[in-house]
Amino acid sequence: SSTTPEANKPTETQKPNNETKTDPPTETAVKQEFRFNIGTEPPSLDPGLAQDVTSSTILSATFEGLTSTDKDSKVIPGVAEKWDISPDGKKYTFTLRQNAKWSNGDPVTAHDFEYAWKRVLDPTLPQTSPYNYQLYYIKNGEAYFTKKITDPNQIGVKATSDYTLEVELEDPTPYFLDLTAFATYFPIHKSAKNNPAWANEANTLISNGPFKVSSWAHSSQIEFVPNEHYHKRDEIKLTKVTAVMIEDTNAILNMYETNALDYIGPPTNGGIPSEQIPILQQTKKDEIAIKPLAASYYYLFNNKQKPFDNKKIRKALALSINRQLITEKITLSGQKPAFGIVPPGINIVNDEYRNQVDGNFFKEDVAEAQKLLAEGLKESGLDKMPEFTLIYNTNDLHKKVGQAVADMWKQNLNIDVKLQNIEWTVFLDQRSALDYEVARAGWNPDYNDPVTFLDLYTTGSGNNDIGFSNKKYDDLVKAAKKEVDLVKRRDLLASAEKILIEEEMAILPIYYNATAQLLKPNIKNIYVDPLANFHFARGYVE
Amino acid sequence: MVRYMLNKFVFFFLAMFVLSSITFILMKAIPGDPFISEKAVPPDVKARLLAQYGLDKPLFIQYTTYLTNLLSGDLGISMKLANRAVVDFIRDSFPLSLRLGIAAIFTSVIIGVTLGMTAAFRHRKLMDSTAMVIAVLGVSVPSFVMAAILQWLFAVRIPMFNVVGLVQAKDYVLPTLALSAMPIAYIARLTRSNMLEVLHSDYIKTARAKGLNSWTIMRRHVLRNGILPVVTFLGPLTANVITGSFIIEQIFGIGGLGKIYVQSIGNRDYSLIMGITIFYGLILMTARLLTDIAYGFIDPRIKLGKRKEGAA
Amino acid sequence: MTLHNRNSDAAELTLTTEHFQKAVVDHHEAEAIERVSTSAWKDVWYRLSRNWTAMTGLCILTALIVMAIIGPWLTPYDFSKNDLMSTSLAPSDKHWFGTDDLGRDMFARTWMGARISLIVGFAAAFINLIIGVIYGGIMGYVGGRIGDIMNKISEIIYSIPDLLVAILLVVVFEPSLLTIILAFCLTGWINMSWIVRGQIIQLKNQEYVLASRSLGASGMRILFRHLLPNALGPIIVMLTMAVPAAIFGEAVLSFLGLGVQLPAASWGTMINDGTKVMLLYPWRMLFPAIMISLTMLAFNMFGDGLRDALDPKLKK
Amino acid sequence: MQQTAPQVDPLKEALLEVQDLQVSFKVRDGEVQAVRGVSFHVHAGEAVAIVGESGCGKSVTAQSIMRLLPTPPSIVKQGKLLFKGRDLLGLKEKEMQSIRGKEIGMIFQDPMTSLNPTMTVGKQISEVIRRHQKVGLRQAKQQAIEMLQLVGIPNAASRYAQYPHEFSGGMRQRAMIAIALACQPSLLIADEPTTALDVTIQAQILCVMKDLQQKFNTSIILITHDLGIVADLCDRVIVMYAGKIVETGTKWEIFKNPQHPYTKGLLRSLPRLDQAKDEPLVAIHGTPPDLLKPPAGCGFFARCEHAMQICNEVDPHPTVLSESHVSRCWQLHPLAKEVVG
Amino acid sequence: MTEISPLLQVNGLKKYFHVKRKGVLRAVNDVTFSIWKGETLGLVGESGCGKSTVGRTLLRLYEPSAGSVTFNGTDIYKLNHKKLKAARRQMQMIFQDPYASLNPRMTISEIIGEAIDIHQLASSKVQRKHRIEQLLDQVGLCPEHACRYPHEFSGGQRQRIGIARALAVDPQFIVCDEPISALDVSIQAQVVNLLKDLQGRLGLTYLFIAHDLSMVKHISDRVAVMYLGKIVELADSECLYSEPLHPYTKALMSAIPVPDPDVEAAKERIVLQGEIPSPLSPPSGCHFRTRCPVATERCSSEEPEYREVLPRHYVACHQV
Ligand SMILES: Nc1ncnc2c1ncn2[C@@H]1O[C@H](COP(=O)(O)OP(=O)(O)OP(=O)(O)O)[C@@H](O)[C@H]1O
Ligand SMILES: Nc1ncnc2c1ncn2[C@@H]1O[C@H](COP(=O)(O)OP(=O)(O)OP(=O)(O)O)[C@@H](O)[C@H]1O
Ligand SMILES: [Mg+2]
Ligand SMILES: [Mg+2]
Repeated sequence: SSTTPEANKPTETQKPNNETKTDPPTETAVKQEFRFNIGTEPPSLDPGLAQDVTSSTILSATFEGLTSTDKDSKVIPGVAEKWDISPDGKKYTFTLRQNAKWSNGDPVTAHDFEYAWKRVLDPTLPQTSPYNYQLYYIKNGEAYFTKKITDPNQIGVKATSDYTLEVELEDPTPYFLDLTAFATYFPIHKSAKNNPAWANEANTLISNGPFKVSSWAHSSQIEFVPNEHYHKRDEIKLTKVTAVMIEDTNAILNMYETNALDYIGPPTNGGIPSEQIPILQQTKKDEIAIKPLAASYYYLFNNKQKPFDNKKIRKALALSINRQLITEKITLSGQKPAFGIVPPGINIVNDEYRNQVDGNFFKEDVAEAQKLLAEGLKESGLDKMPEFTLIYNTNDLHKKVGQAVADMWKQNLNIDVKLQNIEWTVFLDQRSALDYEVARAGWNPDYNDPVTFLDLYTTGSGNNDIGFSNKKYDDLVKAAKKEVDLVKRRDLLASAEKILIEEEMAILPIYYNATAQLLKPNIKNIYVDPLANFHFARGYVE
Repeated sequence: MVRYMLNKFVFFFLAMFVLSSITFILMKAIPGDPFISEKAVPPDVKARLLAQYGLDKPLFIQYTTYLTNLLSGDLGISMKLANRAVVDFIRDSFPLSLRLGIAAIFTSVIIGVTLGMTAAFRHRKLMDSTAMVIAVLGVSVPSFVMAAILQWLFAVRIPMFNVVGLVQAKDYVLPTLALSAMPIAYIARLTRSNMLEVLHSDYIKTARAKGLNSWTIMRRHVLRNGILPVVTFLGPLTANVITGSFIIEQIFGIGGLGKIYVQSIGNRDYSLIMGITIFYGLILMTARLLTDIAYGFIDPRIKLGKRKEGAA
Repeated sequence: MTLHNRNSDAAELTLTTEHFQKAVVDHHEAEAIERVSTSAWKDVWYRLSRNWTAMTGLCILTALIVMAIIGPWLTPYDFSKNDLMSTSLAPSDKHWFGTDDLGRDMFARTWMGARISLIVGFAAAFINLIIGVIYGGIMGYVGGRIGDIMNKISEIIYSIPDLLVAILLVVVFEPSLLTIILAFCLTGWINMSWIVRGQIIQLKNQEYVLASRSLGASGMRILFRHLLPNALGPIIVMLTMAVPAAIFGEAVLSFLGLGVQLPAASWGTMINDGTKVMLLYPWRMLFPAIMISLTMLAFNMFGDGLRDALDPKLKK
Repeated sequence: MQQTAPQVDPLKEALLEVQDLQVSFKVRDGEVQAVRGVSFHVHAGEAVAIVGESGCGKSVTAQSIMRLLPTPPSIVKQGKLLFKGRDLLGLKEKEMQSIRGKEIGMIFQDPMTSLNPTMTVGKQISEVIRRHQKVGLRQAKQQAIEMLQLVGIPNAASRYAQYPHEFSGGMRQRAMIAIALACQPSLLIADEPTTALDVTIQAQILCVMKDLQQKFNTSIILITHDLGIVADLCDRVIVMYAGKIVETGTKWEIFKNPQHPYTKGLLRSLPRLDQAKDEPLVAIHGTPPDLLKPPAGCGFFARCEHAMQICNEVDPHPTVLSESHVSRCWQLHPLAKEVVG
Repeated sequence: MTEISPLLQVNGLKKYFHVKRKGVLRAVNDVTFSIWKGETLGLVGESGCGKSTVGRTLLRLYEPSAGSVTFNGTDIYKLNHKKLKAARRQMQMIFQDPYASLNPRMTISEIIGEAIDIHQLASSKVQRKHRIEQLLDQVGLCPEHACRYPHEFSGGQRQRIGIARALAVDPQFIVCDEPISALDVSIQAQVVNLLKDLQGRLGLTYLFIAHDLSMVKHISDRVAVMYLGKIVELADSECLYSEPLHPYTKALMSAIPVPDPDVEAAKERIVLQGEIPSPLSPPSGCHFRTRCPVATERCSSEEPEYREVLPRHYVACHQV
């Protein structure tokens, strides 16, 4: 890959003595360094191409969007100082701060945003972002990408001046400001135009966030140093951050034990083996923390396949498992039994959705389950529940939960269940092809709104892997998407969830996820937000 | 000689062609594609992605395109890890695996042959059993357990080494040991078995009649005559080890080729799978060719590349 | 003269002319010393049975097999029954080998695992033997162009990413013991075939091969009667080593979904699970690991003994 | 007959003295008693031939002197091997090593399998030179090439780098001889050294051995079937049969005045150049006894024309016929003569 | 001996070995001779002159570099697999090296039995066992030896096993590659008597390779003398021994050791001068000229023709 002259600039400016000079003298006593684990190589550090947790963790520290989020996933200003929203909720005008700079010193302008967004939507570029539908909220975004229109000027984003960006949306999207904090909406330096591989190596990667990548040993580790040109440089205390790529859980723990790591937790999932957690809670009281996540763990029924097309049978299966036991004895890291699909931590009308809408759509009851099963079987014309297979992707936790659930069904309903673990991609393929009976699933929200969950099972949704189709439900979700009134919108969504779970039991909720993390006690201000995003940019060592 | 080499070369070429064809078919036969993900991608985005890598074309076209690119030395770019060329992956990761692999080969040959020779030399004595038990213990614990134990013991309990990484010289110690456990057992046992065979040959008697001491006899006369199976075993072993072991690389956090290979398969990263497979095949076949050549050096009676004398 | 030094007992004998009468020598009688004519295989067994290490190995193996059959019935606990209230218990008089993460009895599970692991191990060894030895033997003996082609074919098969094959197998077949064994069939024999080939290449220039050929022996005969018996040492080594490779290989395959049906588990998968909590609940890894080590040790002791027994020069 | 009696001083200490050597092989069915009480001596500068039926224990005797028999299965049941006054059987392996190749050289019977197939012939020779003489690589090579020339291998310098399988049977045998002679040992045990050689080479080799004998006062134990060579080279002859010595004497005594029926049989079975074509050779009929169950009496009993009853029961006494000539046969017993007489 | 067409006709036989980095070794270089049925042809010559190679190439154990061998009217080198197997029953070889030619992992009964099995010469197990015992007896071994392994035998005993193996298939023609040199004289006599006896009874034909010239004379009808890959003289044995023509043959004859100390002490030998030339680079002209006591200019420039100088007496020498 060739290196453009200006791309070389950042490497020249990152002289180590530069950094020590800027360090506040009071903090020289401790090394302001932080090491954490990202598990695998980030698939892409090009914000337009990134779509996964690992990449976006790094991107959120190296780039900055129009907005940002805080500890509680609340929106705060980013490159945009302020913004105006039109009354119909369809037009946003962002005013950008003038001191935002790229890591090579160039100013960050509204044009960079316009360029970045249009680039993602450009169907003629050699690299297509798999996540570009995140920009379909923008007016004509989808139309342009699918070549229904060819004029890029018709896309609803325009830099009216260097520091003003006007955005028009297809629908009022109450969570649009959440989206602009998201990697796909990040700006891109114009030099990317000439070098499609600009984000592959440390020396060509130009970013505008608090940190910049100083070295990248592929598949081994990435190192970051503060971006000298960042507009809030004074808030950044760490002088060096290292992200290693270790997958083995034992090795990760060993590294933490030997002070080779300062933190274990998201973005790597399952960083701490669940069985270690109760022990660690005793031995490392000050370092371990359990964080609830706004994510759900549930089983899918193939709603099209007999006997799972019968809702009584589905309910019987849902009612006959003991979720308390699973979370307390198996998952062990603070998970909460789930009786709905939208997890706590998802906000609506300025508060958690789960605080406003009661999530107990059903109650565990073995006797009731047995009764329902008998009825359901009769309705389906069966005299006995046939043996079925529960599939899950290969993972210890899934395996354990699966075995526990299967055992509960066996005990409570006398149903024989075969368990089968499947390689991840094959699993996805089978699931989306509805080639299964019962399958494990989980959902991490894309943005902080119940719609990210409830939209899943609308008819025609790409993620509707259960063959569920309910007119009423579809209408409710659709209405909610268009609704400007936030309270009304909430009620619409609550009714939809009620149909999905209480009435139909289209899926089988098991628990709301949580995660355990270990953090060295002297490291502060490093946190995981409810959407499982990991923020370390403003951390410091005490 | 020229004809012989040419022959080998044509063969080699054909074999690589067959290998890449089979891998291609297999790869396409398994479910999934590089762009499948838990969060479904809208159909038109997916279509665009597929088109971008030519995956929307008929399989045959895809394959011929791949082959023509390959002939011009282009292994393509990764489909999952955006924009990075397959050769870059190999260039970045192979040196790590190679260095570790070479260390492991040396370790296993030295330890394995020593153990095997000791055992053969002290046949039916205590040393024999001891050496064999040591060798066998190496394989009766799976390498991931071995690696985990080594790591815990020598990096956590007794912090002599770093837990992960492959930066300093001493970082090689633990992964090398873990990686060598299996080959040591194989080599030790193959050595023992063949040494025993050779030890009872008449020419060993001659060597003893010369007044050579046992060690010299072992080294000069027994070893060379009995080493052939070990050399055979070393061929594929070298290829396996220098192209990286997924498990060891995973546990010791080494960004080697083995790790990337396994990941590429999980990701259905077609071009990366093909690229590494071809690279691996190349190394394997070279290693095997070298062992074949080594046969002739080790035992001058062996004639390769020539049809056998007489009719069967 | 030194020849005189030895006084034979005849010296004390009083000799008479009687002794010096001409003797009648019956030539036929003189040679009629009957000896049980043993076949080579009986001989091997005889030598094997004299080798205590081999016999110990055999005993351990038998014991393991017997336990695999009856072990699970020796405890009142069912190997598959969860008991979430007693997870990861240490070994005690109730649960001899402790319990696992779902509260299942490790003793019962270990012996259930033995069934799978031993079957897989034996099957792999068998496949190694049959395919590997025959293929390698032909490859080495025939040599020339055909040998080269066979060699390249094996190299190609060896280079095919087996992960892909395994994934394909899961898609095509139901996961079961048979599929695992099938997966081993595909590549398990190749190393063996190479070792055999190397040996045969070395041996086929021996003069006794020439001798046999001059008798008109067919290639197959020379291969099976002359060459392979002389290559037995490395064959046995590879055979015994194939066992652990298969037992651990099964664990990897079950990771891909090719493994046995849950809740059954093999030693490999049990170790796999146990390693993650190695320090917390060591027994969960320890017992299956000890079993594998025992199997290995037994196989190798037996293998070494067999190797020695098959080598007539090592006759004791 | 006594024209050139061997110049053996009976008072002089023998270079090698073998006393009552018994060697057995443990096999499944019992013990093969390959050597059953053999005693003889070799003086310095003397050439002693051992002849006898094949399988009678000649090679085993020779190899036990070098302590080269594998144990198990072989066991030296009894006996002493005094070499220069020291009992070889009592020596440590280390001490034995410095004797082998340097003090005692050995030529093995089989040339093909006795050479290491994977080492060049030259290397195998220079190896022994380097082991016992402090010389450099180049010098050792030079000496080895000289050795090869000495034993009559043409183009020695280029043959140096060839492997045994590229040599013909006879050339391998010569290479073996070169190895054994490389360090000019004081005792050379030659187990059928010229069997595979044509007469011209044979003559050359014998010349070499004679030279050596004279130059370095080397003693030779020559095991051979070729009585012609015995007649040419050796001073004394030991005749073995079924693990025992049946007759010993100077070559004149043995060739001109054999006393034991086996010795007689041997000499009779030789083809003569003047023999008529259709006249069959005179062979000794029958086979030697199985050494697993050696007979209590004379081993030759079953094949002897003059077998007597005692022969089957008691091992014959030695009969001293002259200072050097001893034979073990009951026929030589006074009583036997009486019966026949 | 009646003059019928020869059992074995060897024409221009050549066998070259390619030696690494050193070029071509002409082990057998254009050899022509024939053997009649019931005859014994002795083959003598310096060691390394290519006798064993001739024997092996005859039986197609080595593929020839050139030439043809006609056995019973069929060209051995043109036979296919099956026919070759049948031909091999007719032609056998006793190997020079008794150690290397016995499979160390087979018992004696297996080694000898193999020949019987290959050609299905025994109809039952008992018969097979019987036959093996008979063969062992023929060569002077005890039947009890049948279940032992080769390494448990002495050199001579092994040689006898090799002979028994060759005899097992009742061949018509046997290449005896120094079959008796490892045997003691009494067994030599036994074996030679046996070979002659078999010849008389079954009309066997031998190519008898040996160094022991007195034994060769005794057993052979005609004798060929080889030197450096070529036959230098071939004649009836009486004739050859009484008046050898080629200088090399003369030297050989004078070197025969006599088992009589008086004769040996008195004997005078023609000692050949000079080094034995290497078959890799044989001398020009007559190969023997470098050591020949009567060599002339002509010998170095011109290769002597192999011709019949006397009836049935062929020599390749300019001086004759
Ligand atoms: N390893 C062994 N196991 C059993 N018996 C053996 C072994 N080696 C030799 N023998 C037996 O010991 C006897 C003596 O053998 P030895 O080799 O000394 O004979 P030899 O006199 O050298 O005969 P030859 O002249 O044929 O070489 C033989 O009968 C042989 O069968
Ligand atoms: N496989 C081989 N490779 C190379 N050269 C060989 C090979 N076999 C034999 N030779 C060479 O061919 C020549 C003739 O060998 P051959 O064995 O026929 O001799 P020979 O007449 O039988 O001798 P001897 O009486 O010593 O057995 C020798 O110079 C030998 O070095
Ligand atoms: Mg001998
Ligand atoms: Mg020969």
